[in-house]
Amino acid sequence: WSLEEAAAPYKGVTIRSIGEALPPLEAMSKLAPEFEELTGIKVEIEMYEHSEAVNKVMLDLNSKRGRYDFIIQPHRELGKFVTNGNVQPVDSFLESAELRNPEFKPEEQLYQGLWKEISWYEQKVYGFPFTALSMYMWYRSDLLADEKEKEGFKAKYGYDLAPAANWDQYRDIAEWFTRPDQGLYGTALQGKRHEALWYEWLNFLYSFGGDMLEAKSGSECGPVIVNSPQAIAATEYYKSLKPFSPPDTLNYFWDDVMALMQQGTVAQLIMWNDATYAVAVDESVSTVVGKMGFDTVPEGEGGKIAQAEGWSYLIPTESKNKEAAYLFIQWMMNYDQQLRQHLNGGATSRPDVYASAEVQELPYAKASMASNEVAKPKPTLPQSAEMTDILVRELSSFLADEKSAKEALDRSAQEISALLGSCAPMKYPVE
Amino acid sequence: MNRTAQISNGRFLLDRGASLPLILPATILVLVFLVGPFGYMTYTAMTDLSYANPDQNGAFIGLENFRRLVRNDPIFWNSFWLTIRFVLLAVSIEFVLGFAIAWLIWRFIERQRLLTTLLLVPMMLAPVAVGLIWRLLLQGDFGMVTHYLHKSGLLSQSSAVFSTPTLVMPTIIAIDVWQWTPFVTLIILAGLMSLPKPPFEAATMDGAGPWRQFRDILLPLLRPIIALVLLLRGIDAFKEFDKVFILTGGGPGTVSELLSIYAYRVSFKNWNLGYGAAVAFMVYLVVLIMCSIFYKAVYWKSADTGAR
Amino acid sequence: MNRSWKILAIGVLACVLVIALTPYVWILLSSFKGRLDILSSQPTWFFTPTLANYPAVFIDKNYLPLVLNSLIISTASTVLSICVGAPAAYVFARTDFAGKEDLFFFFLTTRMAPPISIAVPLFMFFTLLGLTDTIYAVVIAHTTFNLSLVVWMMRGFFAEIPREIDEAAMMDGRSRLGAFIRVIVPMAAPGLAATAVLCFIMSWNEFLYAFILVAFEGRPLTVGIPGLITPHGTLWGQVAAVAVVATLPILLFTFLVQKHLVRGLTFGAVKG
Amino acid sequence: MAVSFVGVTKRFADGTIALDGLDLEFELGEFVVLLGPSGSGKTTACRLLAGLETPTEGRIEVDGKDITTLPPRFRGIGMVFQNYALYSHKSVYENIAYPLRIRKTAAAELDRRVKEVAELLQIGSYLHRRPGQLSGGQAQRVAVARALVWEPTICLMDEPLSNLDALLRLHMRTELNRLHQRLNKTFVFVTHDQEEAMTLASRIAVLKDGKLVQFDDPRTIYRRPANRFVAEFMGRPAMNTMDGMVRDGTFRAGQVSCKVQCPEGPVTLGIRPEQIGFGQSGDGDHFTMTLDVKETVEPDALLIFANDKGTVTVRTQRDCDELRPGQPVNLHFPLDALHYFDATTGERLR
Amino acid sequence: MAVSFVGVTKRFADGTIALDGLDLEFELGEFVVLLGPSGSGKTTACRLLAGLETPTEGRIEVDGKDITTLPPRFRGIGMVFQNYALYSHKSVYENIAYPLRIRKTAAAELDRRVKEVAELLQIGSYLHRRPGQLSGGQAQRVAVARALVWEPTICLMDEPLSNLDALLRLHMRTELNRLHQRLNKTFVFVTHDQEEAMTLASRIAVLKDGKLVQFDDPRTIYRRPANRFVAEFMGRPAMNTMDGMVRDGTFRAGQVSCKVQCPEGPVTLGIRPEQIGFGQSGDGDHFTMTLDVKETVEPDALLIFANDKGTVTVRTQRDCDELRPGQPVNLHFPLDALHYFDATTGERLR
Ligand SMILES: Nc1ncnc2c1ncn2[C@@H]1O[C@H](COP(=O)(O)OP(=O)(O)OP(=O)(O)O)[C@@H](O)[C@H]1O
Ligand SMILES: Nc1ncnc2c1ncn2[C@@H]1O[C@H](COP(=O)(O)OP(=O)(O)OP(=O)(O)O)[C@@H](O)[C@H]1O
Ligand SMILES: [Mg+2]
Ligand SMILES: [Mg+2]
Repeated sequence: WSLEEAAAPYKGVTIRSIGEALPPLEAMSKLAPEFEELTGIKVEIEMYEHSEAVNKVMLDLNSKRGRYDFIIQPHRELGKFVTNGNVQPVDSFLESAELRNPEFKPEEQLYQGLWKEISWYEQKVYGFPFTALSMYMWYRSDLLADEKEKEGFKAKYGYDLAPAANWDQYRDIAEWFTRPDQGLYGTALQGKRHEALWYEWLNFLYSFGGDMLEAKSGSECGPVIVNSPQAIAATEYYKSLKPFSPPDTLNYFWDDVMALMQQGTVAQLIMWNDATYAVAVDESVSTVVGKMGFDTVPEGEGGKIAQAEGWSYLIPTESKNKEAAYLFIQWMMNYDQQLRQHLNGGATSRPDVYASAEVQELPYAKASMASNEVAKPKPTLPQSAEMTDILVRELSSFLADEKSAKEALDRSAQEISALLGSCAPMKYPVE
Repeated sequence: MNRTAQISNGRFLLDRGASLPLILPATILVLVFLVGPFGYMTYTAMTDLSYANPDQNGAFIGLENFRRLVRNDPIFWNSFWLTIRFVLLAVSIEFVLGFAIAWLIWRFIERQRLLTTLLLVPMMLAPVAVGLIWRLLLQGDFGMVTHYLHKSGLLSQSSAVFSTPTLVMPTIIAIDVWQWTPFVTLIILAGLMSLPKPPFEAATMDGAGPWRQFRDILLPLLRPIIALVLLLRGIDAFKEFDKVFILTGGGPGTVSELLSIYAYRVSFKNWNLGYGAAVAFMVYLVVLIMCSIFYKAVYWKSADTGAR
Repeated sequence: MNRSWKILAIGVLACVLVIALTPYVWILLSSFKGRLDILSSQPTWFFTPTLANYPAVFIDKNYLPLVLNSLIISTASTVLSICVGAPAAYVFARTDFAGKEDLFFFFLTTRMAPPISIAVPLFMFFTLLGLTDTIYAVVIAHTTFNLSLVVWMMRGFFAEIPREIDEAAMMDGRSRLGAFIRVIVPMAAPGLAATAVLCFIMSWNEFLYAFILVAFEGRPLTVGIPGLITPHGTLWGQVAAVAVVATLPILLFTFLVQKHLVRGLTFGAVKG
Repeated sequence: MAVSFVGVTKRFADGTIALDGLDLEFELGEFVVLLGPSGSGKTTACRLLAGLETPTEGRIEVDGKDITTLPPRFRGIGMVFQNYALYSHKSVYENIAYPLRIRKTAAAELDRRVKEVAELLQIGSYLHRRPGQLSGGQAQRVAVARALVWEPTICLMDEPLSNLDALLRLHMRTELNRLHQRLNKTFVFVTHDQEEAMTLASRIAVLKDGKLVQFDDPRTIYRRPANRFVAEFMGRPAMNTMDGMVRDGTFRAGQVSCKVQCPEGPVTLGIRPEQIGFGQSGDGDHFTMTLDVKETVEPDALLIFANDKGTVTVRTQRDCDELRPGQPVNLHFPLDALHYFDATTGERLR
Repeated sequence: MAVSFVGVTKRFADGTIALDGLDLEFELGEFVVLLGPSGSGKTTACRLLAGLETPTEGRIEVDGKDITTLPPRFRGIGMVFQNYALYSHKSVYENIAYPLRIRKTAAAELDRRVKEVAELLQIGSYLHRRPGQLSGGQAQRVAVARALVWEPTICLMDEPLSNLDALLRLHMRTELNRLHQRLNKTFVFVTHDQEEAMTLASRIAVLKDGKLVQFDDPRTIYRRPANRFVAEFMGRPAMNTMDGMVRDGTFRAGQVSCKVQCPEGPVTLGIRPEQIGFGQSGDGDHFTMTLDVKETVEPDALLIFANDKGTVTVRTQRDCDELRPGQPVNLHFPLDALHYFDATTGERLR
């Protein structure tokens, strides 16, 4: 098998793709000409902002125009695509002798948990992870290692200052470093009414042993447990960090906390793995290069756990060049391409890429790998976007002191249950 | 207005044959490209179409969506009243300020070409950019405006505009005023400049002071223009979206969830197209009713007597 | 007395100008700042300027064609909406037929539906016509939603011109259309200028239709701007650079067209 | 070769009837003057002929061809508007040149003709100005120039000289007359000035309330007015009319008594102020009235005599300096100067 | 109690000098008529007095108080605009009532006065209409009504009657005169109609090129014009003027020869057309000219005699039906009807 041979029938075709304008996609568009040279298949990549990319795809798929030959979409959208029959399972390609590169073995080469979470739906495989994202803890290693701080901290809290291993420590550290007069805050919550809030909150929820639905995989429906006692505890804990976050915290999403971190105003927070590069490595935008440490999210009653998210390569059913698209995706999943993409700010799903020497040099490699191991799925049902919307709204209300945590989560549970219908009764009924 | 204009009122310059080809392209364009889709939207509002829910594939359900909207959707009503307040406040402030600025320019500035152009700058920025700019300016930690607000003591050091629920809407209104006052200024200025001189001279001779001239001559002559500005601004304010979406996303909580944001969430986030269409239709209906009342009250009177 | 009023007026206008421009000036400054300067907690008015943002967005991200796209779309739709809308406005200003006011009001109602809900049906419709992903689709869409503006504004300005002027032109040998184009339109220049400015700005700044209807290659600047808001941080410097560049053509256009607006002053009404 | 209004009625949107079944026919090449009180429909008639308005009823024909619905530009008609309607954004020169430009006249020819007509109307020195910078009379002449410059077959002029001073008016009158003769085009002219009407018109059409009252040459209009309205309307000051009774060949109304030649019974007697004689000498047919007001309108004097039945106005060129109000004066109505009208319908008798 | 223009010059932005050092003074309570050729600055003078325009040089005083920069509304002056300037958005009633409304006149009083003045101007039946629905003459009367209704101290009327027919004009003239007497306010009246000027004016100011040429009562203006310009300007048709030589008490110019009483040398002789006699009988002082054109302007006839040195116009009420162009006629210039002007400056001699 060789790529040239496999691609011969598709020489000269142009395949078109769409994704979010992010470094890994930019990296991909730089790699594409190599592929064209090898195969004669031209790849055009459209780069849009996150929601633009999602909406464009929704419109294209639902109008059945077939403009895109493969798409790169966040995995939470998958349910919609699959149930509407918009995307193509890739097992036929994996079984095809002409197309399948025998050296490409996803069932061995990828983080299985992540792959299943990101690209599978109801036991069927629809693609491969474009990025495998997870969140972990960022902290200022220089502050935590500072002798004077250590002394003071020990005197006050009675134990040694170190990266937080559990949530109590996390809060203590946050409190300790909150010094508005010095322009320093213990943490930064992403409290804006925005998906970021939900993503961040999920880390607390999972870690406290809660979940939204009682289900084993993202594509499964199950009883609503979003208002479980664990969830309420997680939510209340989450808000208890608000005093240690800067005053504008209700207006933050990932953008702002990134900026705060880069400016060195925050001691620790929970943040995305693929954003790390811009804080820890890129000196043109960050003042804290070399002063950062990374670790998994602190442990709670639910154990050490991370919420996983990812963008996935998918092939629309209306695509006219599915095979060529598959060949390109397969090529992109190769070690070399993955490595280059990862070094340019991507987040690969291949452990062997993480293991490479270049990647290991990055200060956050270990934390990333650790998080990827414990990534937990979340609903990818067709209605999951609306579930998110409901939760974001209610959580935002709670943060703005309009409601108590219980009220907010009860209301969310009710709405989600109504949304999902009979498959999702409320496990903790509201009177 | 000079008499030339007066005597001709009621005389029809164009008969139907000549009018038709002039008015037809516009009408067709609107009918095909707006009324068509609008009709489709109206139909969608009576279906359960949703791209997100595999069970809802566009079955006709009559007025069910509307029933749910009116009876059973507190968020809609919250957004509704919020939007009404927003429109009334923003548009009236914009109108008063814009009118005053236009009047000052008209009255006192001879060489106003550059000045007017510069005044229009806020309007020239895309709403998306306006949202981003103000987000940067009002950011709690490194926003330039926030910094000076803190420094001047107008805002307590430990708070930020968009994290203080009570400040969110006033700020959004202020930004809207900043952005759209130039629009009012531009149109009113154009109106002022094409005002005829004779009636003002006549009023001067009749003994009317500046204020009476303003009230009795200028305002009535400008009435169609004023109505135009208020209508256009009112309608556009009703649809205000980009800025608020970028600035607050409707939050904190639902403090700034305008109708358009709500509609966006329903249609574009949740892909609940049927219900979203119903929301949109309600928005349309409300705007339509408000405009009709306003139009009948203000515009028709002057348009019909055709004094202009 | 008069003088002091004038000075007061100029003072007030100066304040207004400062308020109107400060954010823009800040953006202008920011477009020459590095990320660290932009995000520094003390507003920096003086800093070492960097030119990096402009090439970063216009060359590296290849946003330059977007400016051109914006220009093409806005110009085409402005021209088209004036060409289609002004004659209709003229009819409204000059004729009376049953249901005229209703039809007139109808034009305004087309503006009332939230674009968010019209957008999807419109997209489907254009797909049917095979027009999606072409520039025609947006131009048509922008023209349609600007029509109400043109029709409404221009009716007022046309009505202000005495009918005798049309009639005189017709007696001089113009057809109705000729009278309209050759005599009335030039006389309505101030209004036309203001209308064109508004149409242009509206179209230039429009986001949703442009986003939905145009292909990636044809997308205008507005559609490009959100691309600078990434989960890895908003690229403020590049946003600022785009905002600055995006305003320049409109600024220029407005300034040029303003000439006609100003002309309104010197001409005065028809002597009669 | 005739222009005719056939039963033309014009009703405006608000119900005002501006023309009411107008029947009027004149030859091409004539100089027709429309005369009538304010609001009698003169302007409306012109606008209908020009095609700027369509009649509610009736039709308009030129040369037997129905042109009721023909667009104005195909009618070859020029028009001077009562309120000028100059193009405010064009210079005087361009205003005048405009009809020629439309007709694609060669540049040199155009320039020549514009300058020629401007000279004729004495506005040659304002050609570069804008209409806003002209005085009333100057603007009016520009409007006339614009209508004349392209020598239309029919030229409608709606009070084109009303803002000119007497001298200029006289001059313009002569020029118009000359032009009319030279071009041999049809002129339709609206005026309030009877002298203008008299000197210019080949025929005068008198309108009243949208109806044609009389259409005749000036002399007939003046000397044999068709009814009391025309009689009173024409002439400055107006003709004296008195309602009275004729018995035994003598007319009596209050102090007035004079010999007449008309049937017995109630009659309205008319006599022009300038034809009343002073009967101071011992002629049989005179009577005495008391002078009420004396007005001097150089070179004439107007003597107004009050009477229980109305007033009698006398116009004379005699030196009346010695006459004082309150003084009795002998008056004499020459038999051949008398007009008789039906007392009820106002129609002329005989 | 006087209104005075002191050396008032008005130069417009484009350099046109509309008024050129105008000095004019009249008493409050006078009825002043401004007369002059088109473009002589009449409208400009009114606008300056009204305060709508500020003089480039000079000042305007009322009662010795300099009002040059006083805003119009404090001047107590009303004005009828040459182009009416009605409020198109108000009904006729409201147009007229507006000055009263500003002065917060009580409703009943206001209504009474509006109706009264409307009746006076015969527009009572249009009160509910919009200005756009009026004919030219009707609109003009509304403009007059609006200026009169609040009885300003000075009322400026810029050709207020130009669009009215003769009958109405006569009527309005009488009413204005009566009003002026009753109210005892100052009227400043611009007109082109000499008859109007003659009957209305207490004094006439004749303007030419922005300068005052003569300011006198009508009779003097007519009978003793200050110079050749006034002489020719006043009178319809214009005064005959001939440049010639006086020698031995006899004036000669071409065929014309007549006895005069003036110094020897070059002289311009003037005589009004109506004062020329027919000297068919054997009187010594007559000469023969050939009839060129005969015009009938009922009730008069105009006889124009051509001459190698110009034309002589004769106006007569005599029946001239038998006269034919080309016929020689004996003319006679009565001695007391002659005017003499300096041949170069045009100033009146004696
Ligand atoms: N647009 C209109 N709507 C209603 N009535 C009108 C309109 N235009 C004119 N009229 C009326 O029609 C009648 C005739 O008007 P027209 O202008 O023909 O009069 P006119 O003879 O020209 O008078 P004038 O000498 O005053 O100009 C008048 O009574 C006038 O009020
Ligand atoms: N705005 C202006 N700019 C320049 N010149 C002007 C302006 N207004 C008037 N004039 C000129 O000033 C002179 C006097 O004008 P004015 O209007 O006073 O004349 P008038 O005596 O009223 O004439 P008419 O009898 O024709 O109305 C004219 O030559 C006119 O062309
Ligand atoms: Mg008329
Ligand atoms: Mg004038």
